[in-house]
Amino acid sequence: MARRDYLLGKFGIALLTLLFVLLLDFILFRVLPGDPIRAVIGRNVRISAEVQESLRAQFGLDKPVFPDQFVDTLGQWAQGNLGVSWSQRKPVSEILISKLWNTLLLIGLGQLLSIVLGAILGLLAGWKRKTPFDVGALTFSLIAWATPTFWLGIILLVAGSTWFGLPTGGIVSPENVGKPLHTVIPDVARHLILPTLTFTILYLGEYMLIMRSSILEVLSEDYILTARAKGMSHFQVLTKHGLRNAMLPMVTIIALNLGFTVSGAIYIETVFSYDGLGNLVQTALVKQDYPLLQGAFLLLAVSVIIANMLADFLYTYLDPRVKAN
Amino acid sequence: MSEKPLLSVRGLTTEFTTPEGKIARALEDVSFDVMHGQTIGLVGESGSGKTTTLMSLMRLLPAGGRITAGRVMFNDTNLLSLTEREMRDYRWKSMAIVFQGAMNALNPVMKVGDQIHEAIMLHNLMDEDAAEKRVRDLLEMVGIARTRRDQYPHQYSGGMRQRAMIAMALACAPDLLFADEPTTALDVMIQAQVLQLLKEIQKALGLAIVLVTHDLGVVAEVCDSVVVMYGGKVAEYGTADHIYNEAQHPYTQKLLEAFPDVTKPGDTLASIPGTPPRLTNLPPGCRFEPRCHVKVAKCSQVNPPLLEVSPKHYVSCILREGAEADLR
Amino acid sequence: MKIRYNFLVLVTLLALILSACGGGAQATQAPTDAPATGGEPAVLKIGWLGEPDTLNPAYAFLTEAYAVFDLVYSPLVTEDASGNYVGALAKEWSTSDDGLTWTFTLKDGVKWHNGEALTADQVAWAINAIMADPDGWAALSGYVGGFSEVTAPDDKTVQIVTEYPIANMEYRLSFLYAVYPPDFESFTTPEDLQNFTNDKPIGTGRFILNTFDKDTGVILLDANKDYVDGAPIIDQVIYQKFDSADAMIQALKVGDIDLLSDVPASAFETVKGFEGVTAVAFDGRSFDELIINDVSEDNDPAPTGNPALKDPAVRLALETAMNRQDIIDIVLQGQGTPGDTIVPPTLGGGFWHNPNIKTPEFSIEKANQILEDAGYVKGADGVREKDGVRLEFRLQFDVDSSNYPRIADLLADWYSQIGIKATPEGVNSDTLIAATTGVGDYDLVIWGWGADPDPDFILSIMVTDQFVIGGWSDAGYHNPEYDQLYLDQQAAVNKEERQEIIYKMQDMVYNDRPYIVLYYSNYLQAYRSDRFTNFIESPLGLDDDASLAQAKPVQ
Amino acid sequence: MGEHWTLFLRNIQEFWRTFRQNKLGMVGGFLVLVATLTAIFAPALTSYDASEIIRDSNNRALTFAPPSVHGILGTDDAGHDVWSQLVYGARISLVVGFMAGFIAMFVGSALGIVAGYFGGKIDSLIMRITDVLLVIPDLPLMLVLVATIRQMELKISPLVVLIIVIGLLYWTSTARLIRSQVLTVKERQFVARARAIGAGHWHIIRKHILPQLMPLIVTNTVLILSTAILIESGLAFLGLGDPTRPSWGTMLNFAFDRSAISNGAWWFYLPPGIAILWVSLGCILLGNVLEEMLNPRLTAHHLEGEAGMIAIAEAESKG
Amino acid sequence: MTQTPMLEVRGLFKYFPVHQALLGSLTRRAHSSVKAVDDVSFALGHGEVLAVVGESGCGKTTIARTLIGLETPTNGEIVFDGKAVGARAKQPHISLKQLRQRAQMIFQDPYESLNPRATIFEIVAEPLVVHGMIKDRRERIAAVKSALEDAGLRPAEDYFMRYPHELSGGQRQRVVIASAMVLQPELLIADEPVSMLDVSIRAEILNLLRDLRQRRGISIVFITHDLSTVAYFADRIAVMYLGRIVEIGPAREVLKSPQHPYTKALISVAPVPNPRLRRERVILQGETPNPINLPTGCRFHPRCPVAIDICKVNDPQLIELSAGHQAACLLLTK
Repeated sequence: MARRDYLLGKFGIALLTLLFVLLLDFILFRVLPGDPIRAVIGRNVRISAEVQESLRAQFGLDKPVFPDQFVDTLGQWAQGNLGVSWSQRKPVSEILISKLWNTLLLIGLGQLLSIVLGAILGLLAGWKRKTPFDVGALTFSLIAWATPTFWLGIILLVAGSTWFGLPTGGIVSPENVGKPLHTVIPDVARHLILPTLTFTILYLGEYMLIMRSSILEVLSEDYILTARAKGMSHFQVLTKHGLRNAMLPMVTIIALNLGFTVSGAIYIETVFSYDGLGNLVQTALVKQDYPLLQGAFLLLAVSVIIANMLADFLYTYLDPRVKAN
Repeated sequence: MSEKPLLSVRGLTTEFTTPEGKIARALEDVSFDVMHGQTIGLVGESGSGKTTTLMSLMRLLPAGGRITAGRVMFNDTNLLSLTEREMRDYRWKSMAIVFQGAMNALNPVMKVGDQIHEAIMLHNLMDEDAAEKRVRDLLEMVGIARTRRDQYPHQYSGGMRQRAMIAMALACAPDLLFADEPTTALDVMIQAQVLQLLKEIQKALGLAIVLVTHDLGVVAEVCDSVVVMYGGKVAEYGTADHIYNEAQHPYTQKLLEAFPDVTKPGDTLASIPGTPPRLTNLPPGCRFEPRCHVKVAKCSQVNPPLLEVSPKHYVSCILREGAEADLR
Repeated sequence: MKIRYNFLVLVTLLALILSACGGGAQATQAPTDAPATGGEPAVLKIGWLGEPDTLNPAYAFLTEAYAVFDLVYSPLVTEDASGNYVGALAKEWSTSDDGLTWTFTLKDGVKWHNGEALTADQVAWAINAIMADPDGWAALSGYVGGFSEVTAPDDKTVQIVTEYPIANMEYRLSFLYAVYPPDFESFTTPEDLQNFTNDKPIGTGRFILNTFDKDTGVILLDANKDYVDGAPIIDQVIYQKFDSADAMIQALKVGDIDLLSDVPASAFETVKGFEGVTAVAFDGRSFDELIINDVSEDNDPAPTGNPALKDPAVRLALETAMNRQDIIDIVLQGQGTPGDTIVPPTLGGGFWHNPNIKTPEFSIEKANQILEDAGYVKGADGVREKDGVRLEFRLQFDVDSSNYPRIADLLADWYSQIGIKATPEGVNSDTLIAATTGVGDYDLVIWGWGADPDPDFILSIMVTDQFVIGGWSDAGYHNPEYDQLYLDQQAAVNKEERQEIIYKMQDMVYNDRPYIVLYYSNYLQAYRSDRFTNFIESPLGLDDDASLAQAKPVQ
Repeated sequence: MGEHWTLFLRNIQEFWRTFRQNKLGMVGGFLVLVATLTAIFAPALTSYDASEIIRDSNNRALTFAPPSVHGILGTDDAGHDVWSQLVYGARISLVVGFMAGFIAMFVGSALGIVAGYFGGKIDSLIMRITDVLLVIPDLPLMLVLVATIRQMELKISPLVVLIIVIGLLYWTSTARLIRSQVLTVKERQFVARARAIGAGHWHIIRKHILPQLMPLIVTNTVLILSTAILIESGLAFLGLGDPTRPSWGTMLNFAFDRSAISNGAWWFYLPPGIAILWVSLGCILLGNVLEEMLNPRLTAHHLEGEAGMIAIAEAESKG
Repeated sequence: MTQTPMLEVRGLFKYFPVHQALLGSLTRRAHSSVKAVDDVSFALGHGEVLAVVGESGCGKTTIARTLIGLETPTNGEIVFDGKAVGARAKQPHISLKQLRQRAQMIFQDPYESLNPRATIFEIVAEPLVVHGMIKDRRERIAAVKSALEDAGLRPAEDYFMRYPHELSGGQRQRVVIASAMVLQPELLIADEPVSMLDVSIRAEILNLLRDLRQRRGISIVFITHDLSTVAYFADRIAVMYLGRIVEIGPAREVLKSPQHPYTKALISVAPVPNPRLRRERVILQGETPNPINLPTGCRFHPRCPVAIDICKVNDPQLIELSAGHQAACLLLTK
């Protein structure tokens, strides 16, 4: 009952956010000066008036802005029609889908590594507070937190390619395109090392900090004392009582962090020419390809909204208190 | 002392290093005995060292705290000479503890039954199924329906949590139960229920209880003997009757006078002016000297030992000098 | 392709997580690229920063597409390394005395990639198709202007009849690829034709397109073993798209890539220093310019350019206050020549470039003096003004180039010293096109051109008629005399006569300054000389068809 | 009131005494101070203008010159003195970062206080907005916003656009934090007491709520500053800075776009990153230390404090 | 009663709506509510101390907060010195602001009820500032000084520039009292003023309050859960259970001969500091029910040791047993 209410509430927020994103995306697209059709017509293209008209109709530009254009646009978006990229002259959705998986791979891998490592190291640092290990972990976290993502990427790119001969960009070597999987996987893995490392270092620090302060908070709770009084060893206390309670803020932060993760992907993919959504966003930005940029924004925002919902759902399983209110 | 005590505390001294690096002497020369099946009350105002005493006995002092002297004999073992690993065996199996705020003393994300179950399994006392049965038995014993085993702490009311805590404390059938302000946050009626439960359990299981409280009324209600603490020291130690009716220490006397009695409406209440000493800056003489209404000049110089003024009645006051040798 | 790739990603993820690489469990169909010769196939990997917009020659505009067309398709004639035209499909050709009829004899034994033999009919069809549907064949229709009829009198002969003599016929023909008619016959509307992606083009060229993977920007080309002039020595060519020049250069350094088709000037010196790498610089055919809004007030819509830009003194000051050598040193790291006219000195081996044009010496003082003399007075904020018109210009540039922001910075800085406020602003090329061609909604624009081997095209960008939407002219230059000279040079079959006309045209454009040509940039390439050798070093590039034909791996 | 002045001095002194003991805090303060002073005294620290082209003996622009050839940090791709760029860049980076940070702090605090104190519908409204903004991925949103605003030809300096967009997007966490703190403070008895005395809303907010929030606001501002500087550098790196007034992020943008890495021009791409790291680390250290000073609650936890016990055990077993 | 009472409460109700989730509030479905105070009436004479006693959740703190206007009553009337409180009351009335000049409240937690960032002077002077009284600086200092000294903090000047955290618990509660007394109020509402204090300090504060009442003749509503304190301090006692007064009467009489079974039980479990006086205790089983869903009939019946069938049906009203002693129990009517 209460859990349902909680989830419904979260769902409401998600819907609200979605609506906001859609409206924002729509407004931003219309707010641009000039006739978007003009810009679609390339330098060397001699397009007939009829074709221009049909394009105009497709973009809904022959109707009043609100509500017709908005409704039309929403309808188009719902069908996956996000317009046509100016720079690539291809449907935006087609471009986005082709890059989505690469980005998911990078983010997924980076998040997984940083969460697992961050949780473990943060747990240890909090447990062994004020020891050299803790001080080291703390220093690392703070520096990682303060380092600009893209710059760390550049440094790792230079170091990785100079000293370890790692590939500097892309996701797969050209000669391997279209090759069987068993040849491609090690190659893709090699290409993933540097971007994933950058990702991991950056978020590892943050998760470590959160886990550390979270576990510190938990360890000062009375039930930890109870557990110790029961005769549990430190390690048992830490794993049986500390970890789960400390994971709760972690889940919240991870969910909230999803948006920032996307930011990380934009920087890292840009630096490593990694063929994903982030790089696409950057390219679209440089080329001032607004349909592509806004489509990418829409996709990213919707993904994060959905992921957030999932995190909330997960949270209700982790924390029994939510179930009751 | 004819009978051999279950727990014998002698000269227990505990110090803390504050974050600023100062040394605070939280306990000094604390001595008392806990007899089998007896309830002993540790009373005192906040900061008098009651809880520190319990934590020292369990060896669960927080960071910066350490026991610098003393002996804690549990049956024939000095708990202070055990390694941490050995000490773990004593915790809960021999001596369990009920904390003050049961809301916080129970893990919020673990089912209550599981937390009790965990305590049993931790000490390998029985197999899973037997433990499971015991969990439900224990819950029933403290007046909680067996069906509520799978609920979480937040689904319990305050009184129920305290009961569950007691059930958990009994899980390994300890010989000694520490109860740290078990009724403080509770309403009078629930307080009475919990005290009654403790009494019943003691009667049924014959365990010894160390009850820590600031409430003289609660102590009078359930305790056989009482340790009055002030400023980290034992001010007076004796049977409940001694303490309440023949109090020797000026502090104890004043404390009793300050306690309002529902049966005597309209009485004037005594108060003790001043504030308890800071543990980082203790007076050289008697701890109570600055607030004492009967002090003499010597009180500010001599730190009085704990002296036996009559059989099983010990007082740490210079004015009672001439009595027998101190408790050692 | 796409589905398989996504699956690959998932599998990779799993494999990495479990750190257990099964491999080959899902063996997908590998492309057939069995080496013709024994041992390791010789694969040449070329890195570039772009990719073809499409493989459909009807509607391809990017140079990357033409690089691929040159390898896959063959025109009748093609340009060689020294700038002369040689036969590709044609064995020999001749012109009638009136210059209106061109007759080409095809080589024997030319085969399509699917094994069919090429016929003259098919070649004629391909050219006729462009003439019949100029809207559809938007990219190539400019090259058939003035053609009246293309026929195939017999199996080996193609005949082209024109309305007027065409001086640069060979040059034009070099873009008219023989496409495989069955691929292109079925389209009924220009849009259908333009939407055709032509992912598996069948041509007669030296290389056969194996794969164009749009997700990764990788193009695989296999050697055509049956090529009429003999198979190339290497077995495969791979084009790999890079998003960052640094990554590409690094790839060359570590040997992931064998050849860079376009080395950024800023990295050329570095690349030169790489071990096992040879970096080559050729005089290029491209230049970058500062466009000054020259659009007539009568234009519809009216131009928005600052009226002061019409003043020749202002234009002269703009040129005098720019240090071309600085721009070359900073932006091109020295890899370029100061620019003057719109005809680069490389065309026709220097034959068409007017050497008599002299640019003014860089001098801030002189520029200031010019403006002072012309009556522009500095205001309180240091910006000059005359008759209420402030010398305050938008300075737009194409964001696609990483050179332009720097040029814009430099220009803005110099101009600020002569009381001109130029505000740099990066704009995407599409918007820039929309703002320039036919409209004139700009003040100053930094942009560039790549010239064709023949000066005709580059001269056409100043013709009044071209200032329409979709036309070539962006400066809005309008000079009837120039327009007439343009027509004259087209018909001037005599080379010297044509040269004279073209010199005159260059003089006009230079002195009127619709463009201030900044520099002619060098064409910079590099390759792993420890792996491959025997390229032809020419302005056509190391990766030109003929060069790749003779390139061979180092043993 | 003289007493108030002495009281103030006493508070400052007390603060300084506590603060001084914290080494990390001192380091943070030092980092921020140095950067700020550098920005303020930029002309005094440089011998070149940021846009000046350095030339060799042949009067040719000296590009990508290593420090051994020119100056402390060599030249960049355009022959500018990197050190001068760095020092003048501090002005841009810090001004943008600080302005944006302060806007975020101000908006966040005001909304947080209003939401927390007044509650009800206005609270719901503000909190829904923060919920929405918190979920939307920040960088893509900013990119879209900045790019669109710029395209609108509003004649606003790109730096102002950056300041406004960062400032107006980063108040949400502050608002949430402040609101939750207000909710706590509001429930405290001294607020109830003030109401019982008859104090009005403004009096309560000013005299009772704000003073409790100040430490949090200060801490949060310092941390927000670090975020704002990082964001600014990121946006500038992606090409959204003002190329004519280069910040550290813009420098890195040029370095990355103009092959500084291939050229091995470490003197071009390392210093701006270190500078960003410098300031943002300074802010973070400062912020964390302030937080620690204000919230000294976690001085120890239940898994600490074993050493003393073992010492005694050993002593006992020996004796 | 010949005199107008200092304070009169007539039929006071205070219900709190139960917080609903976002969607719940959107659908506007019927709210359930916590019935914190449910039809309470009493009067307080000049110079009288009325103790309101009950367990947590019985509504005693809500009454205190409602009296001073921190909560708006759902229904009912509060009459102060013959005038109804609040602008919407009928004539004659006094505003909340006027009431707060003449009535002051003391809170439970002396650690919490002082703004940690304000000096003692600021805290004590705050009521003067808020009500714009005594603008002259010197006079204001004098007023604060005398209030502090009346509260037993001497010399007062030593405390002016100190912060609450520099004071002990007893001193803080004295500051609270000083601040409450600076306006020379006629009514003091004390919400558990000593429950957070150590026993040794408790007496000082109670003595101080008693002293103030004797010297100034102010009336006090004394909210507490502790019967022992009441025994010492109050003239009259009102015992509350689940939002209702179940028994009210002179302190000695209520304590000596309680009439309501709940009062009896409460008195029996009050700890007595002497093991020789251990008594038979009436320990009620279970816990106080949730004030959202009240039991039918007598709200005490589910826990009442002497309940009979009719208790489940009939809701008893207060009946006068002797002069000023009333109790609400069906068994008493028989």
